Amino acid sequence: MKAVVCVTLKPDVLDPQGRAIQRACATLGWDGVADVRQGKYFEIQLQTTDRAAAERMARELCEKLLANPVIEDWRIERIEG
Amino acid sequence: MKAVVCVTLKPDVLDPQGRAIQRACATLGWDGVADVRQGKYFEIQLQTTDRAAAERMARELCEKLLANPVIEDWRIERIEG
Amino acid sequence: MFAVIQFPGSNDDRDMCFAVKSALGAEVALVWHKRGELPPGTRAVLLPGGFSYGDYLRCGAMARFSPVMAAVKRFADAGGPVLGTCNGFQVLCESGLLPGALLRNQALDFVCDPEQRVRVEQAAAPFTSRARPGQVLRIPIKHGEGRYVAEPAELARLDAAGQIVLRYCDAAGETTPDANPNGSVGNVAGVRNAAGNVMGLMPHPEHAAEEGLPGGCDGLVILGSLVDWLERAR
Amino acid sequence: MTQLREPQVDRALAREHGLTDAEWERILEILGRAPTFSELGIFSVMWSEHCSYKSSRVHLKTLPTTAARQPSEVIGTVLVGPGEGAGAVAIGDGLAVIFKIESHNHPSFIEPTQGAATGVGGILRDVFSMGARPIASLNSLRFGPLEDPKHRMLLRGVVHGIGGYGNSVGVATVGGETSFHECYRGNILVNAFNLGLVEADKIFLGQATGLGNPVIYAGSKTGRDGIHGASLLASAEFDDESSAKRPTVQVGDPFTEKCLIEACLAAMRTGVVVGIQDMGAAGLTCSSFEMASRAGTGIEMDLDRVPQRAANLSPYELLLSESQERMLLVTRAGEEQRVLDIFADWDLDAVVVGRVTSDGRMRVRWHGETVVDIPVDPVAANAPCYDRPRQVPADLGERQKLDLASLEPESDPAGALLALLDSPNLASKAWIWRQYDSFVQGNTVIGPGGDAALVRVKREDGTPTRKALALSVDCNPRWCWLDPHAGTVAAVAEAARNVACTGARPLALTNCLNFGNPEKPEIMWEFAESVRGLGDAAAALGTPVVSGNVSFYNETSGRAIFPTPTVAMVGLLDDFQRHAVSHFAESGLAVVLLGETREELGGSEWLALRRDLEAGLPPAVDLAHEKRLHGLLADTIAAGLVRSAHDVGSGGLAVALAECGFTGPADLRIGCRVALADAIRADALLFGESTGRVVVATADADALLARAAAAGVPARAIGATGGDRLVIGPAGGAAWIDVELATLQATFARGIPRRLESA
Ligand SMILES: Nc1ncnc2c1ncn2[C@@H]1O[C@H](COP(=O)(O)OP(=O)(O)O)[C@@H](O)[C@H]1O
Ligand SMILES: [Mg+2]
Repeated sequence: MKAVVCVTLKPDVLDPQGRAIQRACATLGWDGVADVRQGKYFEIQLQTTDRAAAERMARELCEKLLANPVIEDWRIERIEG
Repeated sequence: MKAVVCVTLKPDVLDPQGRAIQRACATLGWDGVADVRQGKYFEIQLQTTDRAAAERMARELCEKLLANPVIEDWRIERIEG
Repeated sequence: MFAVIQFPGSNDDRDMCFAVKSALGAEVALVWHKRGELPPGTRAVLLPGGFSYGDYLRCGAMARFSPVMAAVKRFADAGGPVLGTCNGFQVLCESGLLPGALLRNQALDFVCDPEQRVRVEQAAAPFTSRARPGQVLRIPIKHGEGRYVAEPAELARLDAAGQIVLRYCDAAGETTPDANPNGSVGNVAGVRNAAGNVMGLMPHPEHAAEEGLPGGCDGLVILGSLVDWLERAR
Repeated sequence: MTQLREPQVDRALAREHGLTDAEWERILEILGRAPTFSELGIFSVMWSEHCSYKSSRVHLKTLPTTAARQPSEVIGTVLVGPGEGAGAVAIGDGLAVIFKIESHNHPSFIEPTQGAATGVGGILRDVFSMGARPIASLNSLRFGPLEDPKHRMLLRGVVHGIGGYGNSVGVATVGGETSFHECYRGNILVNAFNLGLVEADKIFLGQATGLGNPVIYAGSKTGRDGIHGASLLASAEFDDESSAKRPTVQVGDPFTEKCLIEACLAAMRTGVVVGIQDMGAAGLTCSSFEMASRAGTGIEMDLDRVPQRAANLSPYELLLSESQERMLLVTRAGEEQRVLDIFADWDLDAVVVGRVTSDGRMRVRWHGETVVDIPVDPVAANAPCYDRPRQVPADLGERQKLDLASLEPESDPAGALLALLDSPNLASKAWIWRQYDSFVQGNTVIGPGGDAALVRVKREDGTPTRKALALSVDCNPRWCWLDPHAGTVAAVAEAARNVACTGARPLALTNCLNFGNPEKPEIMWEFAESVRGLGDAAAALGTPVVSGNVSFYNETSGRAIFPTPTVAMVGLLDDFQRHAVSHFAESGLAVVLLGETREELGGSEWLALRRDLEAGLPPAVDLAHEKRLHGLLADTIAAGLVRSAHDVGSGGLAVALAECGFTGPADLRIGCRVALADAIRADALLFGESTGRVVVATADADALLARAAAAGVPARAIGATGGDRLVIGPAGGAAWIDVELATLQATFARGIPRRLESA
């Protein structure tokens, strides 16, 4: 199965990358871009055919490895496969 | 409206970050992780209430700024608002 | 006169000016990225190293939209010599002035090595006329995203057309995997465009331009070639 | 208008803010009323240990902070001492250096990459806010054992943070130190040093002078990050709940910092800036109070003008946020537009948020309401000051006990040498410093890998000079634990000796005192002893203490770190081309040992590694000898008599000789053959860590020995450079150690990467 996971900075944490992109948009004349937040995106191939097991593994991965809970939130976007 | 966009490396471009995560999983004892690919994730706040307009803007952003077509693919994950 | 473009986040801009001026005696001006035109009298453009716009998003991705880049593009299209080092190389690739792209180093870590060697594959004006073909130069590197990639077909084409100018090598000139600091395909360290007037390289010739410092003086082979070319074209 | 809804302010809330009952009474007395919520927040951060130095001030006052030399154009004169952002010392030619070291320990333990990154950002701002261009950084790092996966992760994260930030802002990281010990398992140390260069008569101070002058906020917008971050985090012990009540950790933005450096330096060149300070710990509050206090003025501020990143920030949050990359400037009235335009050109926010007043009060408005109205001085300059009780640790005698006679002699010297070179504390730190840009700005003569870094002085306009600055950061925490006074003296001596090994003369120092909980008398004793040692050594070597930082509460679950007074020394070399390197540069030179080897194994790496013992007294330091030694090195290196000089440090003479052989350029490897004649046990000769020793290589041993004799420095020719082996033995006997350099080098090089690669 494949787990798709997103890790983003917590809302109150400064996101210099997102801010820089938003500013670049403004100077490029795309005024309609009010805000950009950048995060990380992971596609994880899991050796299991059990959806629940896959979800459990993905969750553990997020908690222990992919995100630092001090500054980041994570979300399992979907499990497919 | 908010556009959610994912940018990933093209399949044949080496992704050492994904590989490092996969290896870390193995050494941590999570043997079931067969492969990891890492990409970028963007949440973009757009000053429009028109879904089609938002989609158009997001597409243009991806083509011109958020992804480098030499090495990356992009996908508009969803438009919400 | 050399124009050294200063983006917000450029770091080696002043060092580049220093090298060009004090080691080669050439005239040089820093040009702020918000200018729409190159200063009158500009005969060569240098895009320096650093972290333009923080290198957020992708290295060089935002600098290419700076107002001055339109002028640099016109200058290059008219045949003017443009040299990008490190971040400057990344900006040139992102701008489409050079083929390929630069990605995060394969080992994922930033790598600083004052002793990196590169082999000159093409000894030709305007950037490498002072070198012998096959000459090994010692030019420092320092970058986190210097892994050059291009599709295999594209790479073969570049090779055939003599557009690959420098490759990472060991002290003996061998382009071994161990001598490759970042995982670049084919050990590519520097490329030029089809017309030959735009070149990018990850090493820093401006940091190998002063006697008595550990970087040595091999960088002057490249910067000096450009000076020679301008003299001759005068 | 938003209604201000804030908690009831009382004694209980004050306690929650870390204020004692006595401090609460004092606040009531100062104000003549109960504070507002914002005011309570201000008192709590300003009187926190981190900002007020309330437990350390009585001791720090004793340090020598000015050079004996005068007047102000003379090299070595302290132009700005402790108290400002950083210290400033004249280096001649109308130039001065500005430098400081600071801790970012707790944030780095919670989020290693961002914690370390923001540590670098903060120290840079301390330096460039005084008008100096930052030219060189160092870092001092302490982790728990690398066998612990958490500490491998912390090491990786911290190094990525330091590199990620330092490399992006274009300041060379030219050296540092890294060590590992069990005592840091619950509390790592990340100390960041920066040095900048400025014209001696263009130093800016953090002062809000000039009635009616505008106060300008510049840089990043204020967010909700780090409220009570650095200040409170650094003013309380760690425990298992720290994670729950964690404040938001700040994320560094090196791009904004780089733009700030350039914009601030440009703004200062206009001549209209009268005062400038960065917003560090306690943010807007600390910077405005300190600026007003130094100038004897007041400030009136309107928080609604502060650039804000998050919606609905309360005045409390606006005042206490520790968002990074922000500066506070005061300019001459009517001329602020010139400064605002410069920031605009760099796409940075810059706004006039207030004015300088004459009544010595801080008045802050928010939504038309006065939320703060307090006198400046009682909060800033007259913060509480405690002389806390001290007590000799009960186990000190136990720590210091070591009976050499009953210590089994080393039976396998070659094996011991390999084991030492492989140990993380002594192994190559190249894995770390290869990730740092060590030569941007084009001045690095000696980068990481030698005894001290050497950085050529180039003026801001690009004109190079012949001068160079030597930099080294040192501390042996085990020695400081065994004897905090002697250990700290040794740290100063080692830092100065490392600097002297390049040929430079030690000029002045900065320090970062990392200790446990000062409320514990045994910790306070360690601290006081250490400060006493710092003062004694600084005075004896003529290197004043020009800046520094105290980091207390480095404890987890009641276990304190070893006392770790990190010392960073700055030296000056007249001609950068006439320097010595630390590796052998040529074959066929005589190897001379300066200084004396005594039978000292207490606190040594050998004892810890081979006998699993951390005990004894640290080796003695003879400061008068040190001073003579430094002078001899400077003279003989300038005369071209000495080509290479390497300090004998951890691991002793055997390790030092091995390092001389292979720490130069990648393809340079030069062995040596050495005979040692001293009548002391062989393991002490090989691995003892007697201080005041330097291995030098010279083409003219007789001339060098004569100079040494004249200078009163013990010196002895012990061998010659050449070959591809390290051979050390007794005079006339079979060698104790005879190993190929390549083997030693491989062991040294792989020590750290090998452990990082393990699972
Ligand atoms: N964290 C670090 N950052 C940069 N350089 C470092 C770091 N740690 C160690 N180094 C470098 O590695 C070399 C060896 O360090 P160290 O073992 O402390 O030397 P010494 O014992 O001579 O003081 C020095 O040149 C030092 O600058
Ligand atoms: Mg040291």
